[in-house]
Amino acid sequence: MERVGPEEFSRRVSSKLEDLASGFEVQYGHVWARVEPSRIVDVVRTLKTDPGLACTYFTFLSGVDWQAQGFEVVIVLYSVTYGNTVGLKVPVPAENPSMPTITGIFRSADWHEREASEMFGINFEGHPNLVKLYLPEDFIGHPLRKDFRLASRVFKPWPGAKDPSEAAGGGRA
Amino acid sequence: MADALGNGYVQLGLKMSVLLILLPATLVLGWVELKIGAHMQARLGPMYPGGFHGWAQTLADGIKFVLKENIIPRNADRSVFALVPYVTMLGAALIFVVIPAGRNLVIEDLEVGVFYVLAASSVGVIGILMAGWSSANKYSLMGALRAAAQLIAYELPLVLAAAAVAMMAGSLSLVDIVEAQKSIEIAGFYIPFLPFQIVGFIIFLTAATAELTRPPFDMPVAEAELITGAFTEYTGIRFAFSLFAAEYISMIGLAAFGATLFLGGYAPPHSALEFIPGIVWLLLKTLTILFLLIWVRWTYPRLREDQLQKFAWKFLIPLSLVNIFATGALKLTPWI
Amino acid sequence: MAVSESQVDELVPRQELKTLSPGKTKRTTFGIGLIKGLGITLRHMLTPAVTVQYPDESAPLPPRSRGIIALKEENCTVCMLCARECPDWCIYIEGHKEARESVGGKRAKKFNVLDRFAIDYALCMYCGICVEVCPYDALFWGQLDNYSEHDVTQLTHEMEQLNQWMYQVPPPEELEIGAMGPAVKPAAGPPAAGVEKEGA
Amino acid sequence: MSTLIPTTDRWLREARLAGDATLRTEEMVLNIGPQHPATHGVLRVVVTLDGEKIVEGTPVVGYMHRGHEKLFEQRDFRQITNLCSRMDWLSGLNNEIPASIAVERLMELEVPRRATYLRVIMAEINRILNHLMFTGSFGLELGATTPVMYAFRERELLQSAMELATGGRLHFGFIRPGGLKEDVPRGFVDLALRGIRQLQKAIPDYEDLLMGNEIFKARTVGVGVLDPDLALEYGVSGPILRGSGIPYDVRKAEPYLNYDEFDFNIPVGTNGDSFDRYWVLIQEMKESAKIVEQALLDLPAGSHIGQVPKRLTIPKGAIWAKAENPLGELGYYIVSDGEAKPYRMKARTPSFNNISVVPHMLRGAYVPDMVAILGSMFFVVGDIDR
Repeated sequence: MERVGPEEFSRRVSSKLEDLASGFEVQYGHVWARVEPSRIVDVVRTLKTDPGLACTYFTFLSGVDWQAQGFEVVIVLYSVTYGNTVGLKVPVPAENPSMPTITGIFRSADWHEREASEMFGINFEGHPNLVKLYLPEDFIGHPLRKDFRLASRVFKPWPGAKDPSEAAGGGRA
Repeated sequence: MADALGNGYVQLGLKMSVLLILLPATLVLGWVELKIGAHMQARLGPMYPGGFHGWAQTLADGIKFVLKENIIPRNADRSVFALVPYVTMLGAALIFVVIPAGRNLVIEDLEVGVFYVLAASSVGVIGILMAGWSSANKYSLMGALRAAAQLIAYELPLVLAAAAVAMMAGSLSLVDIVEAQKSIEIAGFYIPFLPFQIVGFIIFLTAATAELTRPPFDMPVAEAELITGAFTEYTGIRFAFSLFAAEYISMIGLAAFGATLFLGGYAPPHSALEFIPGIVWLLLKTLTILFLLIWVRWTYPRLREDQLQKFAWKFLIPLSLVNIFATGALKLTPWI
Repeated sequence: MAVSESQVDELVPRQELKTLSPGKTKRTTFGIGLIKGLGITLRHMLTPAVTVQYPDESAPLPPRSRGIIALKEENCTVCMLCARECPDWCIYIEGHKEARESVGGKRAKKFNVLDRFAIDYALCMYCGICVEVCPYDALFWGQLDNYSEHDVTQLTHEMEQLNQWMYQVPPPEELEIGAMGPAVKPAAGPPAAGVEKEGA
Repeated sequence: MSTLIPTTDRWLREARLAGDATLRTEEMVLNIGPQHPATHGVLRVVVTLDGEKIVEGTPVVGYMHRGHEKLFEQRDFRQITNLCSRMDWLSGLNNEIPASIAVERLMELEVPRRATYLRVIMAEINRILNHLMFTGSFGLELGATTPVMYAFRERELLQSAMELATGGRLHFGFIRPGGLKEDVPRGFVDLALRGIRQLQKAIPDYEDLLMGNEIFKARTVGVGVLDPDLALEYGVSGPILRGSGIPYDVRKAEPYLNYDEFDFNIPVGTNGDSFDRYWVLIQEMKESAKIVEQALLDLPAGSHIGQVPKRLTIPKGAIWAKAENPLGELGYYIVSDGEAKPYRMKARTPSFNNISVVPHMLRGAYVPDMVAILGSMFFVVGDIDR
């Protein structure tokens, strides 16, 4: 198998996923694409099974909280055969965030989806065991959401909040 | 000298003293093991307690164990749980009854001495089994079952290795066995059974290590798997007695037994060295075997229980049967 | 399941790839390994130990070792940079303003006087950012590896203690051959701590 | 109160009540961890046992979750490099590198050649330190207490070289976007070289003491076989993936720093058992030692940090940057909204994926095998939980 540069690989990905995904681009040597939640299972399956792509290596799945614009689930796969990375960005609505699970294709996504689910409150439809991974069962809230304030930064006043002049008695230097 | 030893009161005193030195001996052996292990690992081991190279380390440990709280788990079978240290200690200490430290320096020269030692040494395993069962702890239970399985697998090669020696000597009495080794004499040198029984000696060492549940056969107490197995729930002085004291006492006992069987026991290496008391020779030979046991412990990883069983049944027992056969052949050859 | 040597080259095409594989190491020759192992432990038993007897002697600490943060009170200008850059918010600074007497007809100047400088070592993660950012050489790493307190609250050390720790600060060390400092000194950026100390 | 194990009386009573005195067997659920010597750290494994055979084993994580990803969002990149090293505490420097690389790519910063060399040197020394730790602890888990002591002896010189340069022994905090915090002090090159030479002399001992040992082979060969396809599906990386026969190493596959300038091999196992993983670990130490040697002898003069603005504000955008951590592929997915602090920083840690495959390996193994498997999965709990 010949070695494949990211541009060439990007062309391959976009031709294979033409009607499933959009916004193909190459960033820092990695191929990125936007995928609608309803298409994600097909996209991931194509990426994994297509011999010309062979993204069999599951890197990670996580989320980004874009507040009012909803969430973005990021899935990164890697092709050991061609040495290329494919990243998928899946926009998920802010209200009742939900997308289908990809555990059917990558069993490894199990833990990643559980983590994303507890951290962002995203529901992965069809996940076999969507319980909390890290957090205690009775934990309330989704820590990685932007509206979840870091407690240690709330309860304690910032020691550096004072102006040097304030700290030195309020007058102007 | 021999007359004085024959005196009943002196005998009784000596017999008592054997038991009295056992506990201090475990402390010393514990310290020796710590030091040898440490030096094998490129470190120094205990250096502070007592001044000289931390000689009082095990004593300090003992005091610490005494001072610690004695906890019996709520779900434990209390009476069995509390009985364990006595059983393990008793089994270990009983071995010394028949180990001869001199021609007459033996608590009881039983006719079936070899037999007796093997029986007594397996009492300790019953203690482990009791501990594992009564603790109401899953780890302990697994440890106990492993110990039981191990006992069955290793008692046999141990018996067969000792049987070969008994065949050589033509007696089951340990004194007779030593005397038999003294009778093989070349230019004043007493030749022990070791050169004739080298295979038996290796089998004996392997089986004894397994019997003592020491590495590489320490699966019943494997701390990385079962967290000291049967003794997980034991604390304080019970822990010290049922694990450490019992282990070291039976270690000394089996090592002395091995020294008697294979290395000529109290017999000096040369007839010119008869003036040195037999107990010194016995001690030296015992220490040699103890060093081997310690050396192996600090070098090898641990086997798996099923591998050990396989090793015992498929390799060690056939080997010891072959050894017995070879010993029989040796006995029949005219030049011995 | 196993990957052959020829397949290996196909799998990672980006670069020339040389691989090793266990091969013969797995084969067992009964007994040899056991004896070799005994030999190694015996050899070590007969060679001297490599350990250091800690409470009596301790291994020397390198000059950069991060033991405690010492404060040179005279140099502090209450600029608050360290307190702001601290990721753990564990530096507490208080100060007030004083006016210097006018000397020789010059205008009287106001300057900051440090009242309190405390570091909560219970929170400190020993990252050294405060030492790194201090523009006036008021904070230093001192060498101390065994300080402790009986209570967490006592780990907040005040100015007096921090001042005292200045005696633990080692002299600055030379840099390795070939070191040339930062590429181009950023206009307003704090220089790296090592270079700074060397110049001091 | 229901008992964990019926005591003698209770069992007999129950058996009598049930009307038969025949013994019955049932599967036993055993909690291994969070405090257990084999899980070095606070990993918990719930296993269902049939005798000594594991029917089902599930790792339970989260006992050391410190919320790194949330903390990243509150810190600028100088502070983040110091936080990164706390994820996998055995390879602090390797954790800091991809974070800096990500920032350098986003800001288009140039890293001086000397800084790159020093990064490679220290990353590889850190890799050796990490591998030494695991070669030692693997022996410990199998009951051999000695290798770990030798490993620590070899660690000491390299560790003090790192301490000489960075002032820290575990948390180095030495990498800064654009280069290094400061240049290394005089004597670093000598000390590091001495450490490497000592290691190269000691490695045959490790090979003889454990790898050549028949008991060790009995315990590891064929135990915990990880199928390469399964490993890929689970995103397993590092020595574990290579032990399964897949030569995927970020240093070769997607060279960062200047790894493409050094001569080193990728050790690859053949059938993915515990022995292969351990073998890979030992070989990787040799290869890392080779890299460090080359880099030390070739260390160019120059600056330790490039032209970096005083306040790092990261341009808007997102980047995925990865590097070869000693335990596998470590990457950060950083989303920036143009501030000094990242908007979102996801840490993709190797141990997380590596441990998630463990249930497949535990099925059908014996309890002692579990120890061998967990020991050869080379994980740091802080790296799983973050």
